[in-house]
Amino acid sequence: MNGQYAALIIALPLVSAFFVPVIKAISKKAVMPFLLLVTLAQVGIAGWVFNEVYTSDKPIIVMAGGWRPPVGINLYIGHFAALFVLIIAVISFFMAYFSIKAVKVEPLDKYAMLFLLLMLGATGMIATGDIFNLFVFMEITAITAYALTAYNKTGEAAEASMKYMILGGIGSSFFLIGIALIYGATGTLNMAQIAQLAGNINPTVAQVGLALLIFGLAVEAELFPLNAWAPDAYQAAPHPITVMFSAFVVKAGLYAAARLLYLMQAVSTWHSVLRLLVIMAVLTVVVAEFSALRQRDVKRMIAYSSISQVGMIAFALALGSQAGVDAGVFHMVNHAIVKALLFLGVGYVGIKLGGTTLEDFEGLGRRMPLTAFAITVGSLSAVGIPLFNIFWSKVRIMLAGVSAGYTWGVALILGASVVEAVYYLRLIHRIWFAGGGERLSESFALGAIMLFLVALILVIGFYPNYAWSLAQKAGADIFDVTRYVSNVPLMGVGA
Amino acid sequence: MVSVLKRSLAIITLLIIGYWIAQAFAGVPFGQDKMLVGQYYLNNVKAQTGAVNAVTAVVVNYRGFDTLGEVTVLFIASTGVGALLWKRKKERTARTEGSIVLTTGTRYLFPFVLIFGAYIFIHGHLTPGGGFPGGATIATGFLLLYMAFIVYEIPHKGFEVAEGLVGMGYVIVGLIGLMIGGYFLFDWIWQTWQLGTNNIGRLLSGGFIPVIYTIIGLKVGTELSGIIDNMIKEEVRE
Amino acid sequence: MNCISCIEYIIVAIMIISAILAVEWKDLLAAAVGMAAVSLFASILFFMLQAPDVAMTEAAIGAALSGAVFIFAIKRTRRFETEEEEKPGWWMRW
Amino acid sequence: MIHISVYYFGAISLILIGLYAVLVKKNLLKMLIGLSIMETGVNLLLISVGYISGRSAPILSEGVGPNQAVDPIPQALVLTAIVIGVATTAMALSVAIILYEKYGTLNVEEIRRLRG
Repeated sequence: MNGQYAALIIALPLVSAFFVPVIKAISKKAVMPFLLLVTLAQVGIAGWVFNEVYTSDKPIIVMAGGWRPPVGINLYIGHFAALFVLIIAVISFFMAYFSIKAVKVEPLDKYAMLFLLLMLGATGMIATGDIFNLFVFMEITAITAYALTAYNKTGEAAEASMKYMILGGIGSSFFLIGIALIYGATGTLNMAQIAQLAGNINPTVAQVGLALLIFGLAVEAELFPLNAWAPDAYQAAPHPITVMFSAFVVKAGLYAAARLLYLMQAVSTWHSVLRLLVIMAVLTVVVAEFSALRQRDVKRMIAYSSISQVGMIAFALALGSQAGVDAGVFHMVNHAIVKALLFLGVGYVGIKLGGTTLEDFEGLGRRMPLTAFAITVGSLSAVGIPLFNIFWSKVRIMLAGVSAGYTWGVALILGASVVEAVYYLRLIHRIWFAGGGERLSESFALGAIMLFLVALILVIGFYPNYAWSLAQKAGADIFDVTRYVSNVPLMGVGA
Repeated sequence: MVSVLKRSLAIITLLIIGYWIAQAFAGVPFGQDKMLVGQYYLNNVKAQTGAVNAVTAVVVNYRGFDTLGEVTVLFIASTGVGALLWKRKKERTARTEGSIVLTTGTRYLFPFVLIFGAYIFIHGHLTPGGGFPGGATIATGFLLLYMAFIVYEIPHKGFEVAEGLVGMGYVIVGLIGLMIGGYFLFDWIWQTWQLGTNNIGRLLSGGFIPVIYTIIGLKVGTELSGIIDNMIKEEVRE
Repeated sequence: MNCISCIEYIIVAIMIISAILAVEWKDLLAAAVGMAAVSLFASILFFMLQAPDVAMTEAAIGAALSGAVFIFAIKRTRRFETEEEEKPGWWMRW
Repeated sequence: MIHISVYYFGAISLILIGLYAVLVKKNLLKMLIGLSIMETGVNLLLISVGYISGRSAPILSEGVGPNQAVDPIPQALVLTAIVIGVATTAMALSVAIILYEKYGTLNVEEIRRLRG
């Protein structure tokens, strides 16, 4: 099959989302099974794209409208994008199933549309090769996220969504100002051509433009001054949506920030932006870990933990070295698996027991042993115990941080990790050694999904080499800008 | 007192941000030719897309992918507003009918507003305008109906299905391009079939631009009307 | 200074003034109208910057429709702003 | 001091005024009006970046050659940005309506207090 058919990763969710009103007009019950079917098809397409990219070892360039970049918009599905499109599709498939169990609030047809479009937005953000197209996909992701955050229509959900919107509105305005600056200085919007021309830009313009772009993306990427929405939104959103936020929406923002950062490598004021990002990332980790310690609600606690891990990824990506980027990508993959497992388990407990406060988790080991086991494995992994997957990526981030000369940042992050261990162990203690209760029945399919994720954690924990080699390829895809530029068939307008 | 202090603090912060942005924009001189890709568009727009209006050609053809995303954003907004303001039973609560001028005017103007909107989006490749203002004009027509008559409601079911079908139409036009020309959103009408090549500057030219703009116009019109409908109706307790 | 640039300066000034008024007026309905006025003046500026497409879109969508949506929202909530002395920046706090 | 064109000045002022409303005001609708003004400012900024003095609109009918038109790209971008802006505004307003239905106020401090 022709590589251009990779455009289906965008076209399929879109056409299916537009098809949902028609399905609803025929039969309302068919909407959720349809959602499951579409996400399954998306897994198939994403698997094909992944296979294609990793066997041929060449990125797929989708040229929309048949125009060669920079005249048209292109999608760049390199090693990173292929890997993450697959992760997005698989997690969406699981969550589509979980949604059938978890989401009871009407109107379900609109939920299904928004679900598909959230998946589409994150996929597009990761795949696109054009800076304004990135903005459009960012807005798609953001607006679906606003709507889904408020979907439960409680007061908390509406407030969280409003917070998110105001921060997101400021962020997107800043992002557009950044685009105006970069476009004014280079005359193009194609990322590869911007990378080519980056050396000639007036350094002040480039610095301010890049800083504004990063600030705009920091809302999606949950970096410190702009992430006040995240804990509220994670707590108030429907459970499957929380998983999606943590597993890939934030990753899409991080990836976009890292991509733009490394594209502008040739700019002379580049290192100052890098340092700014490192400071933001370290602050994110420290503030989030200490806030997590105070929480009585487990979903919110894990939300803070997720934010701190995201800060760690941002730290790794902002180090400016190959090792850092590789480690960051590896951590992204591990974090997606672990947080998907944790939020899935916690969400399932929330549905079964009607709440997610710390008290609800007492005696979970007797009441829902399978879920309790899954949460325990996820927690141990999140803390960074050896022989679980996050251990390997955390170690690599620390090593990369030290070798890049940010020892103070590494020290602070290590200190914050101790705090993380405290509250996760408190949770595990509550689950297994306090309280008790009747045994409840657990869903077989959800149990299977959880066991699958647990198996992934353990496999990567015991044999990290294969996953690490994937992450290295994906990291090189972000870091090696010369290869990125040479892979995009620029038609030489003006340059 | 404290509030004055805080306000001045905020204003000072903002002025610093403003200065920071302004000194960057001093490096992007106003009114100078900075075009790179833009010049390519201007040089080739007529031959490659058949449109006279370069902005339309960029929006629909060269950067059609963005526009697909933009249509999606509007679709999300209409879906989201529908999801958030969803109530088991909703009704209009307006109590006063519009004045005689408004009702009579609306009755006679409404068809012309629709025709004008359609004119704007069909001629998008020739004159300023296009699908978005055209669709907004159509929505304004429905807004007039809502304001003039207390009982008026748009046909929801029909509008929802139409929204979905029209959006699918856009993606399907793109997928036909993928099948005929090998690229998603390829302009198969102009580049493969070469319809209207000797017609540049008249209505029947511009490849798939009029088709797409009709789709966009209908979609924007139905979606904005749907948003207005959702905003205007309130819950009725039984 | 020729007359065209006089007009530019005047319109920019009026636009900024209406923006300040839109932000400062306590009556939200008036503020929404002020916002629509900002959009209208911006659309005149777009026209002067040789962007008729954008001017049309801004006038139809930015001024008319978003103004209308604001007015509906005000109708469903409340019209006047209540001001009290508190810390600003609610959306920044954790 | 730096010298910038009056259009840049107007646009940056709009952005700052909007940001001021978001930072300082406590009424949700006021904050959203601020965001909306900010978006208008950004759009004006983008269009000003694409303007070239002495050239006409990029509609290449009689009398306008490829070298006599302004840059079409920023105009296309702003067209997109305006629509995205109104979509965000509509979403935000419907969330504000829900908040008002739940708490009976639009003041964010009161909402925070009522939530506890």
